[in-house]
Amino acid sequence: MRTVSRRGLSLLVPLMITVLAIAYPWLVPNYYLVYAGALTVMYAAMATSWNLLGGFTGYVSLGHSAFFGLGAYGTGLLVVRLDVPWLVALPVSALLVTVFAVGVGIAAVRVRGASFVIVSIALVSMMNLVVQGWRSLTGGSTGLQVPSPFPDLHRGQTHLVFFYLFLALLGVALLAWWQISRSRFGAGLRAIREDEDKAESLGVPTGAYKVAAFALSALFVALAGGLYALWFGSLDPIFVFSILIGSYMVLMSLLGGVRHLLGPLLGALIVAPAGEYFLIALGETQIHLTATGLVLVLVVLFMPEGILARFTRRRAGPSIPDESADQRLQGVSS
Amino acid sequence: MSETVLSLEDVVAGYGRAAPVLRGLNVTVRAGEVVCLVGPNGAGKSTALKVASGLLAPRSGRVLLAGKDVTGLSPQRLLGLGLAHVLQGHSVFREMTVAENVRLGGFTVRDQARLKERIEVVKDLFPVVRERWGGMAGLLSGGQQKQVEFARALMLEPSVVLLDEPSMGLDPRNTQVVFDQIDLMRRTGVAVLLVEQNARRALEMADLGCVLDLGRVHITGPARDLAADPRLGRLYLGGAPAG
Amino acid sequence: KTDEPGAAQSPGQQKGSVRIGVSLPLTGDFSEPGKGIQEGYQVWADRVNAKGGLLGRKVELIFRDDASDPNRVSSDYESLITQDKVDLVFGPFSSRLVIPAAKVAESYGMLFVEPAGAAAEVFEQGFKRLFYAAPAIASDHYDYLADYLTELPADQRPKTAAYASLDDPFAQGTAYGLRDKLAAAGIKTVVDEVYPPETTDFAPIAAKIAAAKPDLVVGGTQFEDSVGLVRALQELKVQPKLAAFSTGPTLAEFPAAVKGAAEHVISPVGWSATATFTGNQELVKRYKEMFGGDANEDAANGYTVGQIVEAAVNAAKCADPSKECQDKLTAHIGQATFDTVVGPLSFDDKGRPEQAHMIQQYVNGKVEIVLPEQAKTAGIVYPKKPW
Amino acid sequence: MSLLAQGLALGVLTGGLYALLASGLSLYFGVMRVVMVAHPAFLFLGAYLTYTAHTAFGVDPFLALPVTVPLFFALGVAVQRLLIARLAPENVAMMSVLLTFGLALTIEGLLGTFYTGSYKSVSMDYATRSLTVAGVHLPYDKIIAFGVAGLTLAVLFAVLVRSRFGQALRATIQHREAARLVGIQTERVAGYGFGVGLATAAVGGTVLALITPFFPASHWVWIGKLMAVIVVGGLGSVTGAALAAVLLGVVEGVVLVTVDATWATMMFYVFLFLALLVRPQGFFGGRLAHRF
Amino acid sequence: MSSLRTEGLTKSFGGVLAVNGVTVELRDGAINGLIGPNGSGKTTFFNIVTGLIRPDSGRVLYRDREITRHSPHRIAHAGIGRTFQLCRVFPRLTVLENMLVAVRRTRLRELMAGLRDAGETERARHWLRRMGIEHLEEAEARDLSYGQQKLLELAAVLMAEPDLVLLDEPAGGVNPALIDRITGLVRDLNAEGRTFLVVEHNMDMVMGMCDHVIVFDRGAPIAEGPPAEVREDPRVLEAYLGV
Ligand SMILES: Nc1ncnc2c1ncn2[C@@H]1O[C@H](COP(=O)(O)OP(=O)(O)OP(=O)(O)O)[C@@H](O)[C@H]1O
Ligand SMILES: Nc1ncnc2c1ncn2[C@@H]1O[C@H](COP(=O)(O)OP(=O)(O)OP(=O)(O)O)[C@@H](O)[C@H]1O
Ligand SMILES: [Mg+2]
Ligand SMILES: [Mg+2]
Repeated sequence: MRTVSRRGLSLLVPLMITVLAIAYPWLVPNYYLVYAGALTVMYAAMATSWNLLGGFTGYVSLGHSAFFGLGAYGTGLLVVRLDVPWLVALPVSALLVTVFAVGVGIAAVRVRGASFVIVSIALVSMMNLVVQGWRSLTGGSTGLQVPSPFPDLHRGQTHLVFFYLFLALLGVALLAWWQISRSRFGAGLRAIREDEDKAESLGVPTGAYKVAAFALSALFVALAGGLYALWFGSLDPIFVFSILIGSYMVLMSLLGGVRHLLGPLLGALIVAPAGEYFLIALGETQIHLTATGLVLVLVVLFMPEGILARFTRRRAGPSIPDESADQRLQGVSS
Repeated sequence: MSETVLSLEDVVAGYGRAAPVLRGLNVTVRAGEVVCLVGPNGAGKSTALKVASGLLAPRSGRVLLAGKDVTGLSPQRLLGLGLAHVLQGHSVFREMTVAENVRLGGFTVRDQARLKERIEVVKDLFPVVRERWGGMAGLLSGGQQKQVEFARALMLEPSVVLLDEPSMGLDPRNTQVVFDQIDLMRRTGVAVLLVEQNARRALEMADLGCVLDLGRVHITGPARDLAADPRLGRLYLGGAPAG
Repeated sequence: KTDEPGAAQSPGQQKGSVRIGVSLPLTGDFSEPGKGIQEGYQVWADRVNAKGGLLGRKVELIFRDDASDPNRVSSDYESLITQDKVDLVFGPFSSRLVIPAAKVAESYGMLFVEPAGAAAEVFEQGFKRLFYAAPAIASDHYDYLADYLTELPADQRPKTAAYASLDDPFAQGTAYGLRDKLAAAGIKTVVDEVYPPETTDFAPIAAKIAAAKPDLVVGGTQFEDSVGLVRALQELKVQPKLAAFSTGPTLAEFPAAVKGAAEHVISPVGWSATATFTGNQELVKRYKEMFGGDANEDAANGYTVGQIVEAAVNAAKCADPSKECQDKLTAHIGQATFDTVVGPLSFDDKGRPEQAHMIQQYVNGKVEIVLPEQAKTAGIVYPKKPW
Repeated sequence: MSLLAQGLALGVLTGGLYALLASGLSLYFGVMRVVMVAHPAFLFLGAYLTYTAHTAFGVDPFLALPVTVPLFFALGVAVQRLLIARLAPENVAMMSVLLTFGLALTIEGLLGTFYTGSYKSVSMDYATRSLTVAGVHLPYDKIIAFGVAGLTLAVLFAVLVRSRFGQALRATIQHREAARLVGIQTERVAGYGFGVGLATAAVGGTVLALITPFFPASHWVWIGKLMAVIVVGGLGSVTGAALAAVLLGVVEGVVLVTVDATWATMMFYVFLFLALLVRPQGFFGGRLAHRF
Repeated sequence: MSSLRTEGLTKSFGGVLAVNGVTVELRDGAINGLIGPNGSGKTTFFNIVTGLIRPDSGRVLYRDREITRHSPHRIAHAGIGRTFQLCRVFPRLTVLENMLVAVRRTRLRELMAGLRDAGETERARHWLRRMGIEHLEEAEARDLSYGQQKLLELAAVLMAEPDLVLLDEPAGGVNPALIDRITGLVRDLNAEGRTFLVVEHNMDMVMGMCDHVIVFDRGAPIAEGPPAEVREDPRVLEAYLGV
């Protein structure tokens, strides 16, 4: 049955995924599905970006929606208040967020493990308060309305455009993850996940690495936020700075497998439609929250390494070189 | 010959789904006897002790304590039956004081007077326990922690003791204290199953030696004979005998 | 694409039932009012179907839960319009959700009558097909009270007022509408506090108000914070001559939650169970039959949406998603006046209703309409008794 | 001036409440390295049960405690034994966040289904009056909350530091194998530890029910605040958390009366980041605290 | 030029003076030994030199350049590598991945370049072969036995090509046969020009391997010299060897 070699398979699968992804909008019957696709790809891009931090360093941030929100508001404000063209506003805002993330990172990555999670939750709440409270700039709780960058396209076509924009972002994020995973930088980040002091003594500048990963991850999430602002058109602080958005990124990554390039993507492909399904099937009462909660519990309990870990090589366990040992003993037992 | 206190019979054990680490292990310890397990790193020595103390349930085979089948019983139960186990590496309760650590050694002892007595004994044996009595155990040096651990184990007066590399990280003086204690135990009729990498030293004082490799005991014999065997020396005990 | 604009949506497909798509916050922060509106829609549909339907077709409501999330609200309308191809849509709840929802409806050319987007900003987005089916937008809710207070004889007229408002476009809108009118009439603003939705402790805010000893206390509130504020004011022994809160006191749970302190508390209300406007008694009765309890304002607002769209459909003689039909419906609503359970309604060119809210007060433990003159069931009590 | 005094007094009382609400969190964390995001959800579960007891049987909220406290204790034991205990030890801290996040959603969904999304509240006559000392009003409900908090914390402290159980619990967390080898029944002890934490949620929930209306999603508001309290206090230190709670309560109260509510809430996070920059182990945390 | 020199290093923890005015100088190109009773400050000295702990006072100079209070990675970049008393590897990385973490000095471009292409893998395999654990390349480090982890730790440190290697109890818990191997390796590496500082309680190893031995007691050096001399020193005999 093994007609395709491992190497061939490892090239074929990404190729097929890419082709399928690009063709998707043309295969579905209506624009709603294009819209849903774009949303899913957006989540996939964010989860992959999250994984730049979480997957490598093991720092679980429940607060990445802070960068999503800042990217969105940054882009929106540049477009609305300063009339900056959207193509400029998007990267500028993302860069500003990255600079901000460096600052936050310097404080935040001083604490490890669970404290970091708490800090990340606090970050979202804080940003929500700032944006909501700074009414004169951001519009506060009224929200910010961002004009569409493509006023001439009808709604469906806008979805199409943003589907590809998000897809491109996803591609870049994946590429970044892949490149890092095979680099010295990536090796350092993984070492940080395992034992920070040890890594430091081996010459890994852990502080700088962590902040770099934090900022890079924030950069991509901010880009996603910026695109979201342009696409969606209305921003509301309590919704863009929501812990739920942040935890979706985590859930998707975990479900798919944080140690795998395509893990978060796979997670997003499952979670986004599943969330839709629960809402439609059980949406009449709040029981769908319970369903989501239970799924999360089950994933954590039974698939802590993610789905992909199930399909990839299982940990072999210590290998015992039998022959050499027998030889070794021969001289003794005689 | 005194009666058998602890024996492992055809024990097969391992971790998770991986291949078994112990593959048919047989070891017997008698009262008032020190049995020393030697073998390369990864041979399964610590695993054997874990099976004996109930930390790890064997996949097959039996563990007998004083003739009774205790396979699969919990460590608490075995402790009640007089079996104590000192783990390899560092197992102090890091964020508790030395005092709390030592007292916890007597967690199951209800007799407070007895406990007090033992505390004085271990304080005398290991001065650092007395000096750092109120200090956090996790802040001690490696060797000091090891001493606290040993002191903790001495709080009980068990009839069988499993010692996993008790001298690791100890300076010569403290190593001597540990070996003296083992000797004392033997003389009071305690059965000791000792794992040591300081093999020559251990074999010198042990009654019986077992060479464990790849999850099986390959050679059992009087400890002194094993120590003197040159082929064993090359394989397991290191080059030149201490001179 | 099947939903390409202008594709395959022939105006002639008048078969089967009239399918109306709605997304509502059935869970999450806004789930309580969301539920009320859903019930209002259901009562309306039930009544229409009992009478033989819209243009002879049965009405079928399709609900989606948006979990109080604007992202979802868009998804919902997107899918209702393009995938389910509903004939009409009704609006969701909350100003925060109305804008994103209206954007979707607008871009597909659907009429969008909504029961809950009262904040001024909703009407500043340039929506052409949006109408708010209630008597007045947020900043006009207190109009009658403002008139009453400013017309009081000089010696009775309050001198100072304290405002505390939740950071929310609707709640703030109501309080600030009153504030601006009273300030213009010379009533001094002594406290003007905005608190974020996270606020759980109202005692310090009450302490601030206590220190200013105002004649009026006005809360731009929803339920939780109205109760919190009333309790805190009570504990800190603040005794204003008049206390008004936006949404809280209109809910049935309010008197029990504040334990007797409800007496003489005032709030604006768009609907009254005792009013005799067109269909109102039928709504009250049918609601009781269907859901067992008493209808509330949210249900009435939902019902009102139904009434307006129903009238428009009957006038335009069509109920389908085609551009012609939706245009006709929109045009009709833009110029007509509708008899509804909240009274006659008409709209300006931005979709704003042009009437006013009534003012209710707890008098002897009962909710009474005290303003305006023509609708009142009891006289306004001013100054209020201490709590 | 009197306004400031009022703010200060209210801050102290509220701080006491925060201390009670955060104590459970601190316990799970300090002794078990579990970040219990679902703690606030359990608080409101407690509040709802109090509400049921009050409306169905007309009992004083505090009289429900003899039922809810043991119930929550049992629930805690179950959660630990059935869920937390199954997590791989090397990443308990992180996986527990997600696990308990799922629990929080589950609880919220169930509350919404059984109690609907509408606001509930428990009001007692004594909860609307206040004691006036030198022109400063001290609301009775807050005084009661403060008292209950103090009492609960004292009991908790005694249990953890003085009792045999407390010792066993800490030993279990620090080295499970070694704890088993000194004769501690580690599974049972860890379960009881969690139970105690959750029992504080029953008490906290009752107090919360008394002073604020609630609905199923109310717990979200509390997560950030309570987490900030335990970080500032030094993760895992129950005493630290109590001190930090009072500190933050006072800061909040004073900022509220002098500036505004947004800034007051913001102070929690400002202090959190300050704590990180100045003392990552928290203002009151032990020397080893930063190691987790 | 001296390799490593310290001047008046002092560090106290609370009331405990762990390192007390240590002024020592290592022999460049030699195998230096550091011995002393448990708790005499050896590990703390290591921690200060490698930047994990900041001294209260005193200076650390490496090749006559001050490195006091430099961050650990800078010190690693300067060419000082170390192992830990309780062996530390990255448990869930494979053996090969463990090897690729260590870095000496890097430019941004090298940071992002693919590791497997850069000949790094070959270098890693080379070191693993020298340690005799090349067959474990794909295993996760946590599955290795203690001794194998010790070898891996040493190999990983050597990947950064340090000029000065600090070993904290390399023989602790290691099978005697393996100790011989480690001793041989250290000698070979030393012959290639690396300087060593070895903390060890195994006197056979220290005396057999070291060119120069420093003895600590209570945080300060009490004797120094060739092994033969040191072991006869009465102060050493009293403080350490316990005879
Ligand atoms: N918790 C564990 N999970 C998985 N594998 C393990 C575990 N503990 C030990 N092993 C494996 O079991 C084998 C035997 O380990 P064990 O600790 O019994 O060896 P040992 O003889 O005590 O060695 P050492 O002298 O190095 O302590 C080793 O290959 C080790 O990798
Ligand atoms: N972080 C700390 N806090 C408090 N005391 C400490 C700390 N680290 C070390 N000490 C103390 O400093 C002294 C020196 O410890 P160190 O670990 O350097 O000893 P060592 O020579 O390595 O001993 P060993 O041979 O046992 O490993 C000991 O008394 C120890 O308890
Ligand atoms: Mg072992
Ligand atoms: Mg040491």
